[in-house]
Amino acid sequence: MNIQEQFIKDLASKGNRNDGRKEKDYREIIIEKDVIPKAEGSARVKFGDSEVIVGVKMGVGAPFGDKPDSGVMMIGAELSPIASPDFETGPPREDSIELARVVDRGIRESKMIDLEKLCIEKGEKVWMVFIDIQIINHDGNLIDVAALAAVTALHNSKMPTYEKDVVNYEKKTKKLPVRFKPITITVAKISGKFFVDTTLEEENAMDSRVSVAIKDDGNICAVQKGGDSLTESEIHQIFDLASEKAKELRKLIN
Amino acid sequence: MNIQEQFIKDLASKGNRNDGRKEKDYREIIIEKDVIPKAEGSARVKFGDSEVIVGVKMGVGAPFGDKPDSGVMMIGAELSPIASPDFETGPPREDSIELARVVDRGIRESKMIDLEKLCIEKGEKVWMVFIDIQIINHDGNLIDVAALAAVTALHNSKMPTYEKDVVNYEKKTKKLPVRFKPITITVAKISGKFFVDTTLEEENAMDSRVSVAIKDDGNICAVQKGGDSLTESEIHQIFDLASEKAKELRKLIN
Amino acid sequence: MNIQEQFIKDLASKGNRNDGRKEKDYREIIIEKDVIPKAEGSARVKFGDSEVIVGVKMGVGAPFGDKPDSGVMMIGAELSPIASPDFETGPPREDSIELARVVDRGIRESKMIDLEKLCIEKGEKVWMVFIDIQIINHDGNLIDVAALAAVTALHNSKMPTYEKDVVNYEKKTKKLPVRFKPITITVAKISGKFFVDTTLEEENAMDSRVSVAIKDDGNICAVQKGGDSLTESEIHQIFDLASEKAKELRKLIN
Amino acid sequence: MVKREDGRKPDEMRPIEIKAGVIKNADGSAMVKFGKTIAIAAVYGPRAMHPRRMQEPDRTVLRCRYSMVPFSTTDRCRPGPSRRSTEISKVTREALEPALFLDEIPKTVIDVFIDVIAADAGTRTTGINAASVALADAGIPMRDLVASVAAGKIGKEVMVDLAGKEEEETSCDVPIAYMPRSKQVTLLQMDGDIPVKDFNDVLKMATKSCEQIYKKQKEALGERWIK
Amino acid sequence: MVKREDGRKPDEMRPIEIKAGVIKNADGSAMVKFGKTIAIAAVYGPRAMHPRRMQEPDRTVLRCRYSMVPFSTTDRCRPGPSRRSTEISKVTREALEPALFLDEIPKTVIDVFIDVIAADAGTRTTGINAASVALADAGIPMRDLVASVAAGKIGKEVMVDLAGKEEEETSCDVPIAYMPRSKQVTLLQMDGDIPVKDFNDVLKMATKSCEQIYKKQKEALGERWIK
Amino acid sequence: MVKREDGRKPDEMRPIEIKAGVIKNADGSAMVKFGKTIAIAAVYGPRAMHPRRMQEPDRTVLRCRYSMVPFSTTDRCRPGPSRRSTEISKVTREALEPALFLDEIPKTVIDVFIDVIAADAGTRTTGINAASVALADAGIPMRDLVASVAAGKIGKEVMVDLAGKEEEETSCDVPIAYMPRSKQVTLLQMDGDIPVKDFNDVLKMATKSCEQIYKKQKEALGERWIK
Repeated sequence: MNIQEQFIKDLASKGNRNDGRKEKDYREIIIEKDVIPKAEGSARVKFGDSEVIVGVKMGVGAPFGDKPDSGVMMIGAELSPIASPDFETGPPREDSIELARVVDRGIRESKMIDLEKLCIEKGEKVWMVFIDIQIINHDGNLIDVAALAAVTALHNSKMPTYEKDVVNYEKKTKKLPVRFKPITITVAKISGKFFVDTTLEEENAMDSRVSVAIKDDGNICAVQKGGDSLTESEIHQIFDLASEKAKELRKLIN
Repeated sequence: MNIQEQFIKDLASKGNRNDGRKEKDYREIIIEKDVIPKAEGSARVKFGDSEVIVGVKMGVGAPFGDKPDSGVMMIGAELSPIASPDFETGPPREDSIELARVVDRGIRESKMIDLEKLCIEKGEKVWMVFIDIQIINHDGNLIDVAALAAVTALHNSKMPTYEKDVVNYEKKTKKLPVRFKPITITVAKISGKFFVDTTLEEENAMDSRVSVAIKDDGNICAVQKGGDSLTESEIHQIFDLASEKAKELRKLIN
Repeated sequence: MNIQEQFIKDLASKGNRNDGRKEKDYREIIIEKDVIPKAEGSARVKFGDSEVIVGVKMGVGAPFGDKPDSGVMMIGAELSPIASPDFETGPPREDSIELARVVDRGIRESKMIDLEKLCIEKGEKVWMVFIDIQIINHDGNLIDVAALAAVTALHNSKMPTYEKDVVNYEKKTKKLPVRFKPITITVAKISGKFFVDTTLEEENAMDSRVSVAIKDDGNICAVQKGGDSLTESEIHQIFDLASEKAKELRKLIN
Repeated sequence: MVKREDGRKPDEMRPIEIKAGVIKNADGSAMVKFGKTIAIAAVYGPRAMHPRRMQEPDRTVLRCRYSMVPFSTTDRCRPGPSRRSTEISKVTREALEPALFLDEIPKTVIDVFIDVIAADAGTRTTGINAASVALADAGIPMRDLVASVAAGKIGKEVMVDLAGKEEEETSCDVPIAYMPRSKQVTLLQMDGDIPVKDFNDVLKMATKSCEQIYKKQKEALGERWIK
Repeated sequence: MVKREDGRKPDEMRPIEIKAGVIKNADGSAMVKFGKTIAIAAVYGPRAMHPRRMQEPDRTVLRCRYSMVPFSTTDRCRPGPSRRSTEISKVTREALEPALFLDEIPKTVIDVFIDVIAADAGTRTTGINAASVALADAGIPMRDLVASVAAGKIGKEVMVDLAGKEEEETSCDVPIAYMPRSKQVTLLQMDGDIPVKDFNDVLKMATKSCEQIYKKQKEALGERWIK
Repeated sequence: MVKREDGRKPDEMRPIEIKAGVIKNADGSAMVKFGKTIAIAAVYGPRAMHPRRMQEPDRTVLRCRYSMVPFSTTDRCRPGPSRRSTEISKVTREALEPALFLDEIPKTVIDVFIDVIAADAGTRTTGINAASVALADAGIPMRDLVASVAAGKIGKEVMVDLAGKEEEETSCDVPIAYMPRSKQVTLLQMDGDIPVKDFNDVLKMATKSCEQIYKKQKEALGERWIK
């Protein structure tokens, strides 16, 4: 273990952090909407120096065989090499795949998008919703930043029209049918204490983390643990903290 | 050359083997059928410590342009990394491609599957038969083990039904239309002598090998040489030995 | 810089070349047509030791959405490992992609192929024209050699017939509808002087190069700079030289 | 108490079969069946890590590769890694790591390969059970065995080891892995829609079931040594 | 003088916005907007080159990777390199190299990553403008900044910085990159159909516009240092 | 004696053309035509093997890559390796290895690249003929040249060097490679359905034809040296 990790751990054991925050403090959160002209919806979200842009694109395609009257939602994430000195070009890595899949589950399981309303012709044609997560700068807590950006972008997406077998992207009249605002909160355990909104430095020193997606009604709709093991009682503590913070963050989406 | 190879070669020059077998002896052969619940047919075959599972899956697809009224058969082989310390993940390697293609030729050229009976709608829809070979443990003679497993699995495959453009995998009434039992026998040349059912150690010491697929009527339907060169007279000896052993192995299939 | 490069540069500064040619001299050019039996058109072109074979194949496919009544043209280039000791197998490299795209632009922008005549059924079926560039030996100036081979092959291509949803490659009655003879001339700058038809040795010593595709009417239809920077006045000199040489090379195509 | 599709009680797992030492070439191996789901795991190592740039100077690296064979599912699945299998490989590695002493032999690697040869729900948990036994079978020093199972809730009933159509009916699917001796949860995932307080019941039933699996894992290792 | 689609004069570029230092983790970075086209560039290096076989014994290697993000275009574009992006990465590298002193630190690499996050014509030139500012922001010694823009000709009028439907109407599209101090052209490409003499006018307007871009690049770097 | 589609006698091969030294950059090369089938082979090496982990400490490694160019066939074939080409590359390597002394220069590699530029049956055998001449042209020490051809049986007649529709009509297709001096078979494959005793006749005709090819190979090498 290097000196920096040890320093973070020592601070954490007393509930302190090297940037002066307390356990439950977030960094400054900045949310910008409609930042990408040609996307159906988009948002740029920053938590301190962590920055993510999410763009929503729509198209028309075939539904899945087992859901002939449902639109299709797909989420991808690219940890662009611009975001971090360690990233390299190549196929999406484990971490970006996990990030996309955790954000996907939070949105999918909460039934945020009303996919039934995206059916054009049963069994033949439905709207496809592509949600692409682009990491611009990586300074920790990427799952929460990406999830917040995705939910914000979806809430501000406008649907193109479909006329005579052609998608008209110039004419956007209706909003994308969305409901709910699932919020994903990742809680990290460092030296036996629990922290939200960890920086990259903190993540290098952390023992484990649990990401929890929480619906407007307080129900949880997705969970993903990473890192080392946890006791049941620790899991409960994490859920309580996540539930508390989700309420705060939900207010930021409009 | 290492000591172990030299030892195998010295034994071989007298027609002996390090596990006590004679040139024409097989290891213990174990054949289990219907080992995979969701496959249309399956078989697990062991020759000593070499173990292969073959699963047959069926689906509906388009026929090839030059055979509009014929079903389609495809064989794949994966030398899973579980099977051998040397295997690595990645695209299928030369050896597994050769294995799949040799097993494919033995089955295809013998016309074992009555592909004409697998046409659903001429030029539009036919049954696809996917035969996947999974190597579980590699201790030599994989081509023969895989070929025997594939032929056994096909002989025990049941066809799903096709109703209203949907494959019903729950309702399997008819058997897959198969005839013949092509048997593939690989004969290895070590120190000028010929051996069947070589172990991995023997294969590391062998000079060359010829795999011969033999039909029920004694005709040969596929041949593949590997390794070093052979004389015409050696090729004849190999064919004779393979023909003799094929008769024995064919009795094991039911 | 190695001795050989320095030698080429020293010669170049006086307008000389190590094979005795002057700045504007081409190596011996050899053009052979119809060298590939099963291609719709083909040409083998040599400039000295640089050798390229281009084959034209046709098929029937769907048009692009934005051009429903237009045939489709695709150009690929493979720097086969047979052509040069440095080439390795693998995905097409930067240089071969650039080569294919520069040749593509010269042909596409000149509107050499009358793509409107390649429509079979609007929005549904059009002829696809595949132009494959195979580098046989690499001794410099590959873009020009490939472009000349591609234009020659297209000028000598015969169309298969399309009857009852099947392409008949045996019956070729009409010529591929082509017009114009765009010529690509690459001019290299070495030690401040301009040279055409550089060898591989010269290319290792050159500062920069500009490839210019020139139509029959003298208009330019594609430009691609490579290597180091140039002044505007140098660009004009290059265009003048390219225009002059294009007239000469155009006479070689029939 | 409601009856389940296949007649099981809510807290009853499917018939379980565990066998250690099933692959001769491997340093350790195991086959685990949960009903119609079958996973085989093989362990190779610790051995020198290649390529060298992936070596860790002070510890052993654990690599996991979870894979479903083409004939394991009703609709044939294509061979090769998918986004799903990449994620499961990652969480499987994290489920096993807490049980191992990885700082013993620097610059080495332990490879864990899991092939799901038959799939009927619970493939990742079955794979973890197999991998855990395979690691022990390889003689790799372990703090504890890792047992794994999923639980959920259908209607008002918490149920363990969902199978068949239960996967579609459950309001949540919670796969966990658990080290019974230290009572540590090493895998925790969840899909669905459930109040926090119900989650606790689901988690409780899953950990309780892991204790039963744990016993069967130890029995299988015992049989292996007796042989 | 004709009016253009968006009311610009023929020699008028779209509104330009340049900001240096937008990515904290990078050694240098910049965001450049030309109307609705937005590119972000990040520079990492000089740093040791891996894999080692790609090292040059006597110089720094410049690597460029141009990429369009999936949501940048009207029709979503697939992530990953294409033939088009591979070619643009190459000409971008050649557009930047003349501005750098690459023989200073052997066996090292400078990586330039360009992400086009919104595309409305001129993505490669916007990317080069961003990369040039990012290199300066990284403190890498440069002979000059590289400015870049495309020009064309619609009807009889030469026009700079084509946007929207102008790209379809122009008889030629000539993207260039230019070092104003030494008056050197470092990128030169062209698609279309145009007499040689007209090409000269197009080139002239493009280089003149580059001089204006150059000023804005220097301003952006100035603002960065003041902060 | 029956007449064949193209008027040949059963034991008559198509017109054969062999030319050595066709690729200037290669250490050795050859072009071989059998009727309308054309293959070009180039040899590079022996040279140092990269990557190093593929080096053999006590011998030269022979690598072969067989490839069909896109325009060689009636239906354009996609560039890049296929399962078929991977298998043919392997058997081609095994067909050539017995002719070489590979234990002379450790840690090196000889690369043999074969491009089939026109295909009308017999592409693998034509490729082996070209590769064998190319290896000799490269001055690589050889025990013998390797000659290669396929034979089959149509109706009751054994026939050599099948072409055009004969490939569909034959009851078996037996490509072989042969070293005439030592009478060793180095390639042996077969597809079809044929009694063992007939196989012997097919093999016999193929080896006899290889002796004729062998003469033409030597002539081509002779012409090369005279030039």
